Amino acid sequence: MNGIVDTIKNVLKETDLVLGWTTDPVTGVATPARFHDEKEAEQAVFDSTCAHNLAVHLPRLKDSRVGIVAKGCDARSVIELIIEHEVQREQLAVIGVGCGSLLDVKKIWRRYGYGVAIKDRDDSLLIGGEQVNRDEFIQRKCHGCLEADPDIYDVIAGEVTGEIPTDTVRPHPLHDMFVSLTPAERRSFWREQFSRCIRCYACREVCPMCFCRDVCIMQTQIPRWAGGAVDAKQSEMIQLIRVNHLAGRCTGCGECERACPVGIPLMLLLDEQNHAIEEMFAYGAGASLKARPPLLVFDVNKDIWGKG
Amino acid sequence: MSTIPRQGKKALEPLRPEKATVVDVIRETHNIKSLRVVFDDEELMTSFTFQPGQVGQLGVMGAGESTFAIASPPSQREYIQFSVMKTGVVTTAIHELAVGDRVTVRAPMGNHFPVDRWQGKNVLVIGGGIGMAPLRSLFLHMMDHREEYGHLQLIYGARTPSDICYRDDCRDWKQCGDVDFITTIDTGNQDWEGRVGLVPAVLEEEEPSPENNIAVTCGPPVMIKFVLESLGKMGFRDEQIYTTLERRMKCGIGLCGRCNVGPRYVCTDGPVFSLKELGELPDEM
Amino acid sequence: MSGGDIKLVGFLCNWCSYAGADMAGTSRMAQPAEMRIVRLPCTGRVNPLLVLKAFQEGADGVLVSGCHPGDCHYNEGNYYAHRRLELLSRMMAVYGIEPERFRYTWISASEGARWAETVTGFTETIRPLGRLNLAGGGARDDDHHQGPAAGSASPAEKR
Amino acid sequence: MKFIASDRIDGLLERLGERGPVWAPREPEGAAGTVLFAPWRPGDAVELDRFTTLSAKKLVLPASEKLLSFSYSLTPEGEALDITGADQGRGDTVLFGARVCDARAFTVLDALLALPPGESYQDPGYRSRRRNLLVITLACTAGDAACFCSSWKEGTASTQGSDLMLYPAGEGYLARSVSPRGEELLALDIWEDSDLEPPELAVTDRVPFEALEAKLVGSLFSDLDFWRELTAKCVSCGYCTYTCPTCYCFDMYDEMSSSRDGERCRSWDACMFYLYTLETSGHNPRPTIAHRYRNRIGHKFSYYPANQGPVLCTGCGRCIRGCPVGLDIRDVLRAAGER
Repeated sequence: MNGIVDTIKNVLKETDLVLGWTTDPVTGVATPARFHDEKEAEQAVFDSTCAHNLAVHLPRLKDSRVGIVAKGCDARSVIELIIEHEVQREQLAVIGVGCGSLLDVKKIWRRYGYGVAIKDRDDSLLIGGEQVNRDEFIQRKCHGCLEADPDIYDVIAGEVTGEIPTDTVRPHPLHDMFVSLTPAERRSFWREQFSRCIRCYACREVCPMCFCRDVCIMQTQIPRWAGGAVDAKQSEMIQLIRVNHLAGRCTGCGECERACPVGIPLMLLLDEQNHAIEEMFAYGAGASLKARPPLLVFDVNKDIWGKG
Repeated sequence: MSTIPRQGKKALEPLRPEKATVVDVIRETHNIKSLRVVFDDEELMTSFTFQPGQVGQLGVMGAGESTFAIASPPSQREYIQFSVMKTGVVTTAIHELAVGDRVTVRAPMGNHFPVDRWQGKNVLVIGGGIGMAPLRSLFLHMMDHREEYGHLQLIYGARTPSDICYRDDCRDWKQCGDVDFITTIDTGNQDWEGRVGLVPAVLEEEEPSPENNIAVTCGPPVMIKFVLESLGKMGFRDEQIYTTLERRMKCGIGLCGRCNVGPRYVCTDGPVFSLKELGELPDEM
Repeated sequence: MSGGDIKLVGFLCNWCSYAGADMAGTSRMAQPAEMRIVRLPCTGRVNPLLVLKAFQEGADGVLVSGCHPGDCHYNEGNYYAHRRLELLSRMMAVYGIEPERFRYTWISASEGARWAETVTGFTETIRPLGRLNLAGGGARDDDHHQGPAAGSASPAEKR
Repeated sequence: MKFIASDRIDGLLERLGERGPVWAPREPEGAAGTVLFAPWRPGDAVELDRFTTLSAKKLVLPASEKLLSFSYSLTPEGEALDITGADQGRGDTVLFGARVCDARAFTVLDALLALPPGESYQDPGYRSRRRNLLVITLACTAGDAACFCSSWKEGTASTQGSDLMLYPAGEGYLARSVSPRGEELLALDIWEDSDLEPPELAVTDRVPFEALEAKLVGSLFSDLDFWRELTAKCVSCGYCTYTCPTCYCFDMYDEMSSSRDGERCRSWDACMFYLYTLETSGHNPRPTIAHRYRNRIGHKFSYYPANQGPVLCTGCGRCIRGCPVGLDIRDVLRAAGER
């Protein structure tokens, strides 16, 4: 994309490093990279395989002036991290990029094999030389994308699109099936899903809002919320911990589900919670720098849900 | 120095501990207790042998087990003593134990001080805080075989007088006249009769000769660091200096993976290393 | 208790509902015996995970009860709790727990009768739902408890 | 050679099922296309074309395992403690559709975990499961961009760790036994004779690592900046260790099932976690991701080969395929080689 290299070079004049992407020579898709000088910045790219939410690295870079390339969805995480005082606005240079829509590279790899040639040009997507229906391989979050262009930025690389790129919000692929289940069936559903969990914590580690990091209570001895076993029960506890701690924080970036090696539909849980929070508090995480997280405040007059 | 595998009928079930019973609990300081335990299996207790510096896994079923130096000397056949500082889940459970309570032990494990190679030499023992535990075993062992060693000197430091462990032993060592025993504390009070000052400073005041001497040190990392510096200044060579390493351990048999320093496992290749051996390992302390 | 009996957990604020429950007891009001009560300093202390952990460990229903809005001993604890508990109750069905199994109420120290009514009503709601048996089997003493290792085994490992 | 047509694989699996549980690569429902080794039952579809996300190591090293059970009781003499070891007796388990890298991983682990009794390292659980595991391996005629098993001399032609080899040919698979137990399997009446030629096997990426054993404890170890740079994008999850067929480290812990009874268990643990080496004092010898990744690579390519012989890696590429941040171990090995 035009401008990304030059923009990063410019931003590097005022920052210690810039978080962006470069192309992995083996697979031809984007991989996260850090640029410290102009020479490194030559390698920067932005394309439809730049799925990673780079905001996850910000809390570990508290002592640096950091430039970060952010899509609209990533910018929401940046905003939420600022609200949570995990990073200071002043230490950041946000390089906004207008995003068309992202490919679900993992889905492509799982179907066609790791490293298969992907050519994404305009409206045509070639996988291994074969023309496929691009719509089928777009990340779900890009359907009905909330912010094609970032809400928070210091500079813009390339052009912002100014429009939402694709049609309407699509529910999780398992959503329709899930909502048709009775509570007891849902219990079996989750038991089955969580039985695949290997407790690698990739869901947590790629989540920009899981900033407790090394001291997360999923693993601590004191307190000991989850037992040591790798089984459905403990994995359920782990996800209950995540979901509850992300209430009002989750921006719906979908990184947890993207990272999950065994394909557990984590966003089914988070989508529902985000939806409930929006309904109850008219709040969407990462929408505004001025917002207060809804579970850290209350409103005596409005908080009447009629129970009790 | 290679590890001495656990002997006996449980040798093929290395993660299965022996049952043991607490026979004595000694409150050493506000956060350190010594526990004396006896294997329930009498035959095992009779045949149990180890060398000073070896460790054992003392555990409370339900809380877990942790690695501790054996603080009693090999000549003590009545019980095995561990000294435990209260810091985490397991040590808290251990601190709650009373005489008659049931514990588990996997011992002995790891290597040991090469005491047979030290025969005829002077030995300088420098300990700090809970680091005295393996050194107590060593020192009592050398006292048991007093004629095999030359001059024995022990410098033992603690933060305050009330942080001194092994008071009975200290009194014995002071009175026996056969060894040079110095206690020192960081900050003294009116009743304190020993020295005042940090261990490395006291060591430098004493200025022991490196001639035919072996130095053994164990204690808090910062103390060890400066003691090693001081020993170096006084002319001790790396192969004359021994210390013991501490790492987080789980299995104690070189399998679970966490206690390695480069290719060496502290649980099986250690915990005792000469400074020369440490120098050959990658620096990951 | 027969095998089909249910277990309920109540997280009660020390300053109001706990005293209310106490009053119901000392006044010898009839109330069901399935509820185990955990006394907390305030409903603001009720981490939603406490509720979910209770369900995981074998509770079939959880009731949280605190001070009426405006009456919090710490002025605002129950307002924060209100938001969390309401969100939690909306999420119950997503976790696969019948929403009826979780309830939060406001009961003061003087409302012993109201407590008795509430706990009776709650118990009667849960009884027909029966045991919950959340993921992993909801360990209980009277279960054929699968230990942690057994629970972790995949079906073939168990065979 | 013996031959079996693709459409008779189900029949073969059924016959194998007579010996014990059969594990085969399958795509679970609702798992977003993940392929895993899972228990096979008649009627289940087997996925032999795509690689599995997770290795087959849980068949010899379960993700969690009971080691002991214990129970306290009160007796007239005081408190009594009962400890019972886990039952190590078990029958055969059949692993069907492993790849060469999966099968070879078992022999790599054997070098540490299946030493003969009397040696200092012992893992009875592993040994008994390993002894009872039948491995039927599918040779690869194609790798993907993550495979690098050709870094080892035999590459895709290795038969180490397998009992029976299957080679894609025609509309099915040629079979060759590589162990006495494999020979037993070939005696089943389900095979046909065939004069098809075995296929040409894949050649995958080659990564030189022989020189690393010394460097990783020497110059590279002290070069923490090197590790910082290479792991800058790592987020310290356990994906690579848990999908690795040769990572074996574990955690031990006690679980109480009542106030008096409980179990001592072990579960997989990962050296990439901060808590893995955190000491109670608060000291952590591997405090940053760079320290931990250095240990991971050091263990695989230096410490393990120095102590046990084989390199603790088989080039299966799993840690590369699904890494959430696209960290490629080959880049690290190559950079280390050039440093």
